[in-house]
Amino acid sequence: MTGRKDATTAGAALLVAAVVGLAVAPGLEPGVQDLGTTLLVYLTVAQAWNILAGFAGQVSLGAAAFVATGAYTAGLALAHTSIGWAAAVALAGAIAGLIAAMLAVPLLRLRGDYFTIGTLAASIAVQALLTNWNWAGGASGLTLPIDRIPAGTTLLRLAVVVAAAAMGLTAYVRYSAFGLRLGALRDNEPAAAGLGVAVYGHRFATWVGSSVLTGMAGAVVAYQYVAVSPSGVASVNWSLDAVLMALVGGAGSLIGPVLGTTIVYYGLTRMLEDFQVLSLLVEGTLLVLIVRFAPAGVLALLTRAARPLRRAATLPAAGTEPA
Amino acid sequence: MIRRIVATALAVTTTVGLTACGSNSSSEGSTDAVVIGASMMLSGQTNLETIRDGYQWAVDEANAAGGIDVGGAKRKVTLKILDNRGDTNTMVQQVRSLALQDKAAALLGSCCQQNIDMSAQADSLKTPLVMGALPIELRPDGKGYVWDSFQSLVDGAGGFFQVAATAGTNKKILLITNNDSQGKSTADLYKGLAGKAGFTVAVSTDAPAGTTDYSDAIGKAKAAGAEVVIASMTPPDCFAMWKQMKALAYTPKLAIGLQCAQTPGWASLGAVGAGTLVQMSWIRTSGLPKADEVVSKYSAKYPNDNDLSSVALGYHEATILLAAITKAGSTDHEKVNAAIGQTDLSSALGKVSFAGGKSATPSFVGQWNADGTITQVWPKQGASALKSLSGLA
Amino acid sequence: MSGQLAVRDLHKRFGGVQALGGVDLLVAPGEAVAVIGPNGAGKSTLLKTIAGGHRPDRGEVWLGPDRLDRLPPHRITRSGVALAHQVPRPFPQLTVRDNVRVAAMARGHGATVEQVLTLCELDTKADRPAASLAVLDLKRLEVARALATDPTVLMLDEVAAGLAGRELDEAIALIRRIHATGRSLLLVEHIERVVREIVGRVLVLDWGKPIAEGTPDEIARDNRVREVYLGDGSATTSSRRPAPPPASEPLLAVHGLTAGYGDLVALRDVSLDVRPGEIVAVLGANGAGKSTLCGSIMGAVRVRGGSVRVGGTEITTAPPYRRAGLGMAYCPEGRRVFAELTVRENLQLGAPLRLAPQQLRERLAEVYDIFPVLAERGAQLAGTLSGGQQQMLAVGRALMSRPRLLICDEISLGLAPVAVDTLYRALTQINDRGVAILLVEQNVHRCLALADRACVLSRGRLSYAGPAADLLHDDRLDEAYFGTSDDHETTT
Amino acid sequence: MSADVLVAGLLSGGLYALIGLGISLVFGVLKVMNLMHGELVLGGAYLAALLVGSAGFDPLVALPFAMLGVALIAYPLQRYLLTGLLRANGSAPMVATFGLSLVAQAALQAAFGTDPRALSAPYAQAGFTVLGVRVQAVYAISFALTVVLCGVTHLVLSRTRAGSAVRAAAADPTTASMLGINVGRVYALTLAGSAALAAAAGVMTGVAQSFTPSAGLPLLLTGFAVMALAGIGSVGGVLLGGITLGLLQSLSTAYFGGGWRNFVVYTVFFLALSFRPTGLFRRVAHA
Repeated sequence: MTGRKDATTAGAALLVAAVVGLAVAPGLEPGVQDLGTTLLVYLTVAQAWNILAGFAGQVSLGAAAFVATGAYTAGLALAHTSIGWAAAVALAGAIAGLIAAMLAVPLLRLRGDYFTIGTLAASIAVQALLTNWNWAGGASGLTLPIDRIPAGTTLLRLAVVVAAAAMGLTAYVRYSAFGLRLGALRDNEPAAAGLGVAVYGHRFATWVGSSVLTGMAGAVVAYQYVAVSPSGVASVNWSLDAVLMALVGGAGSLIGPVLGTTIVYYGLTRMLEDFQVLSLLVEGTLLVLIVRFAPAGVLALLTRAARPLRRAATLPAAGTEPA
Repeated sequence: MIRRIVATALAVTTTVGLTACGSNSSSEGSTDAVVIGASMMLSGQTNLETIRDGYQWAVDEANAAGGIDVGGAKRKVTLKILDNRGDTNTMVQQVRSLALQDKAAALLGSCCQQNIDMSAQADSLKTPLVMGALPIELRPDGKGYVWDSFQSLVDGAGGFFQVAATAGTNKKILLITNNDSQGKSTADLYKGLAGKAGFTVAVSTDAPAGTTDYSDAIGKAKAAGAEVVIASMTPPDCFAMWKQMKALAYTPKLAIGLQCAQTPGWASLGAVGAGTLVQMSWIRTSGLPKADEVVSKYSAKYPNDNDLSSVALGYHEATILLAAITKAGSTDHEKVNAAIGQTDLSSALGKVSFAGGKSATPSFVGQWNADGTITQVWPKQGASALKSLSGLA
Repeated sequence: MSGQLAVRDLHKRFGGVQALGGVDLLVAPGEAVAVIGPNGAGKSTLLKTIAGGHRPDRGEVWLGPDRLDRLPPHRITRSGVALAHQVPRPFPQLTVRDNVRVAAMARGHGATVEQVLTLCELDTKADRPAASLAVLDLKRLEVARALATDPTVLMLDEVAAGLAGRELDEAIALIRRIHATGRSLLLVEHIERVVREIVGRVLVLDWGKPIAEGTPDEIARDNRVREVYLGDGSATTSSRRPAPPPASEPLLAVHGLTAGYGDLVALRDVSLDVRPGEIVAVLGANGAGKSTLCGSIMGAVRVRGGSVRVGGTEITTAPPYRRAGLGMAYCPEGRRVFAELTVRENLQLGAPLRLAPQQLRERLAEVYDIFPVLAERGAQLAGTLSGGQQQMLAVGRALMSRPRLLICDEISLGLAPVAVDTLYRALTQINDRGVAILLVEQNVHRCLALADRACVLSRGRLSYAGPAADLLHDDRLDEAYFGTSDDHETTT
Repeated sequence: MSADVLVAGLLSGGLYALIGLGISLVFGVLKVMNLMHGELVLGGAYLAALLVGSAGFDPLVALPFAMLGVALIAYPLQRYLLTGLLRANGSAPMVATFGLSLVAQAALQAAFGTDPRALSAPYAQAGFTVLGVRVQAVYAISFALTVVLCGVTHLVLSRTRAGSAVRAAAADPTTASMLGINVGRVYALTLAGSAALAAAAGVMTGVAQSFTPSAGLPLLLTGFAVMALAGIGSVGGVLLGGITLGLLQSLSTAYFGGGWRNFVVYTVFFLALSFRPTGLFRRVAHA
């Protein structure tokens, strides 16, 4: 099978899924619509992290900064200008990208764990900034004009579109020459540079692209939450959830974060919402077990379990660690 | 190849499909229990199990009487309470699932900053929310689905200045607040009232939640000779500040700890906390309805008046809501909402009558004793004499 | 595809080591040139510096009209110079095809991915992740990737190392096919057959400087080159006591040892003994398995088959730190002293942690007795010592455990002759105190002058074991180092 | 701004340094960002709270027991779980420590509840005046403790043979193991030592301030900030890094107001991390 064929299949499946999502949205109960919106927002944030960490090998703990940027951009734009909510989503993505480009100057100097901690520090600085930004409501944040933001069906459809964009970008990274170079960078940066991959350009593009997606997800969050505050949209939990969801499902794959989002949010957060202490315990234990026994995530476990059912000629599980 | 299509399709269907199953059965039959939802901090930095007990008390009372009368039929009440660990994201998601999936007839509020984020959700979901634990001035004007019955900052501040006037201090104030909305409005209010009461704010500063070093503010207050401390901050922070004031030998003559001195953890400060004033919406000497019952039912579990006031608050809110559902004769959000607006009753925090979604309940000023109890010092009815601020002397 | 590769007066220094000390080299379009020299001569450094992996301290690199030595690596690759590394560096999570595609993107024209895959006989494995490849295929992939950048000059750094028999034939055939496409080749190679069958011109480096240049035959006859490889026998003539009686129980008994890394089997079925007081030399060319043998004995390399016994204790699977307590001490290749620790601290680390201070002082005194310079430099950071002093420190550190057997891995590597003299004198002294020595060396003459017995490793197998003195006149040594006899052995 | 504020900043910097010391030690030796460091700090505070509450110990008497207790918990985690992950590539050990931090939070919450606690001691609210500067006793004590513990750590690492074994294992684990050093145990002891230092910081934090099971994250970030300001591998640097952080907080509070404190601190932390030489270092191809 060739990459192009795979890419076409994935693209088609994605398109079908998006169209189905848009079509069935109005028929769903409000509760299901809301759950769908939440899942799709998490999927977008997890997938954006996956592009950065799973495909390009840059583990970030800074997603919260861009969720917040997106949410505040959308909120402020609607509160202070007359632009529509759709334009505000685009603006949210653009501003998140701009902030990412500015942060890239110091951040992309960093490698490995330093990069991770750098993104964490940046995201906490953003939260502190928002807490003090009185024009944007300071610590109590701002409430969006309820009449001008989408809800219910429209909101779900927006979430579908944004998540489809995230899936689409991931599919592009998964199947394109660009993504191939990213994989080379992740696996061995000096070797990739030796083979003609422009290291900085690729890291920059990935970082900005991932942040744009996260920013757009932030706008959807703002519409769903109605009120945005630093303790919510800028909470470090966004960053941690993205890591958890992508890793549990399987980072570096297209489908992994979809599985991970479903398992973590639907299977853990919702199911264990009456037992908060237990859910902490389960999430923590799950993470340790995943890195210890299934570093390629649940998707790889499923693939491995399904392998005897298929012909022997197909791929061995991707991403198994060399010793 | 085929595997990939299947996997993609599978993943998409799980997302859509699982959500569909998750919400199968909650269609609303008229004999089903009435669901009331609340998302609150039951773990994490703050623990509101006192308020939860108050909610539960009111609901148990109603269920013990066979349920509440909704349009002529007796229906049991189910109180669904979720713990959000103080995380705003979790709270929003929980409130939405309570309203949309559990079909809660109405919501009960939680506390503090969370109430503000929750108000926006109530308006957005068009689901009535009865809340307290946030001074009524601080609630933003919304779309009419939020009902706040709690003490007013202004009343409390007025009470404080009446007490302060009798304390024999030099009228200079150190005002320190959190930098969130509650802190800022508190600061503005106290600055305004101070002038009228003949006080001057000598030092005014703010600090983010989580601050542990207050030496800058304390140093300025010492330099300015401020003898009155007004501190408004979330709980663990002010413990550090009180210890630091003591250690840095700053000896004000009068101090009030808004928000923070309202938690029972204050008692862990021991002697240092003695004499500090605290603003309350309930105290056992208040003469409020049900006050004796609160004490007799819960003082074994919660010996402290602060905790008991939270129990009373929970009971108060839940009572308002249950009465409104009966009055509406329906669990329809609009009807319940309209009925809350016409509430006319008196419960654990006093008389309720909403105007603009708000109904002020009485305020009290108490004073911490070294043994961890609180004595009412204002208003006069039920009050004891003001003692000195022994903890910081 | 044209352009002459011109290297002018290239210098590169790493810390205190002059890795390249003025190298000039011309590779004409379509020509194949080999660079040879003993370990540490600067061969790999030369290739990496040309490829932009190291920035030269001085000198220039030109390809046709383009100056390359100031460009970043990816620009050099795009200019038409590609390097296949000695140790393959695949992108393990990408498929073989994707590995090659990444490289092919560097320049938008030339050979297609499929052509390269076919040329390198990887077409049937193109969809497997690179991590799953066996060693020969990994080497093919390394070459294929370099080739896919469509280079004018392809540099191959010991791509045939570790290969034998049919694998070697295939590697040579692959290189010839690539050469046939008209590209210039620059090879670093130890396997003489590869050099002889492919290149027309050989450059010999020693100590970072060219010492000879000519056709393979001319080079093979050059006495200076032989000296560089085998060491000069002048310095030490044996004045040693007679060899200990062979009847005693062996200190170290290696039996049927097979070991390797991943798919690579570096050592096959090797057996040898070291008896108390004896000096045993292990000789062999680069890649023959000498360091793998040491690693297996010390527990750093996983043993696949066979056994290792020390003083009668089976230690084949024991963790490394346990082995150190059994009367055996190791002085690793490349010295590996702890640069940020003082000389004294380095020495102390060689002794057991629980040793009483009094005994520790005694042992320090013993080592200082053998290497007085270490006493003078006790408080100095080990990283500031000269290479020879660092090597003495490494030997001294090993002696601190009072071993009955000292294993020295290439202790004369990269050292000036005078430093080697000192070390060998010290080894004699150490042996006189009753310590057996397993001496792994490439400096043949010196080593044989000291040793009682010798073994020769040739591509992972033992090709000679017997008295050291006999070996000097044995063809098997030449064979092991220069591959003069026929190489067509069979492997399974 | 008064001298009191500067001194208070300096002294609270001592406590920050103590939090950063353990994190820096683990990173220096194991090359792992330990995301459960905050919970180790809290573990010390809670263990001390048990002893203070049940046995009526003074917190300073409870301190060595808390250090030992937390070290005993940390040792097997490194020995039997985390060391095995070091050879796996990338962020596996860091993610594992994050998982462990969640588990620790759950355990603390289940065992101790969520109410804020403080360790009471007579010196918690005592103070004294030196040269006209009012000093808070507990911060003076914790500063002295930090200096002592930094000194002990430095001496152990630089003057003892066990210390050189730690440095050797950090520099070249393979060679160290061939010299008879049990590297697995050295790693575990390093985490245990770091945990003990964290626990000491926890006890002092508990006396000076208060703590809850979910307070680990700010403590962790404080530690990282100290490490980023200090640079890695120098005990003296950690002390200076902590003091820098403390002064930075005091100065930003005095000049910009309390609200901007976190912003200033994290921005400086972020920039220090980004423009530090280690961060600038680009690995060049060598293999």
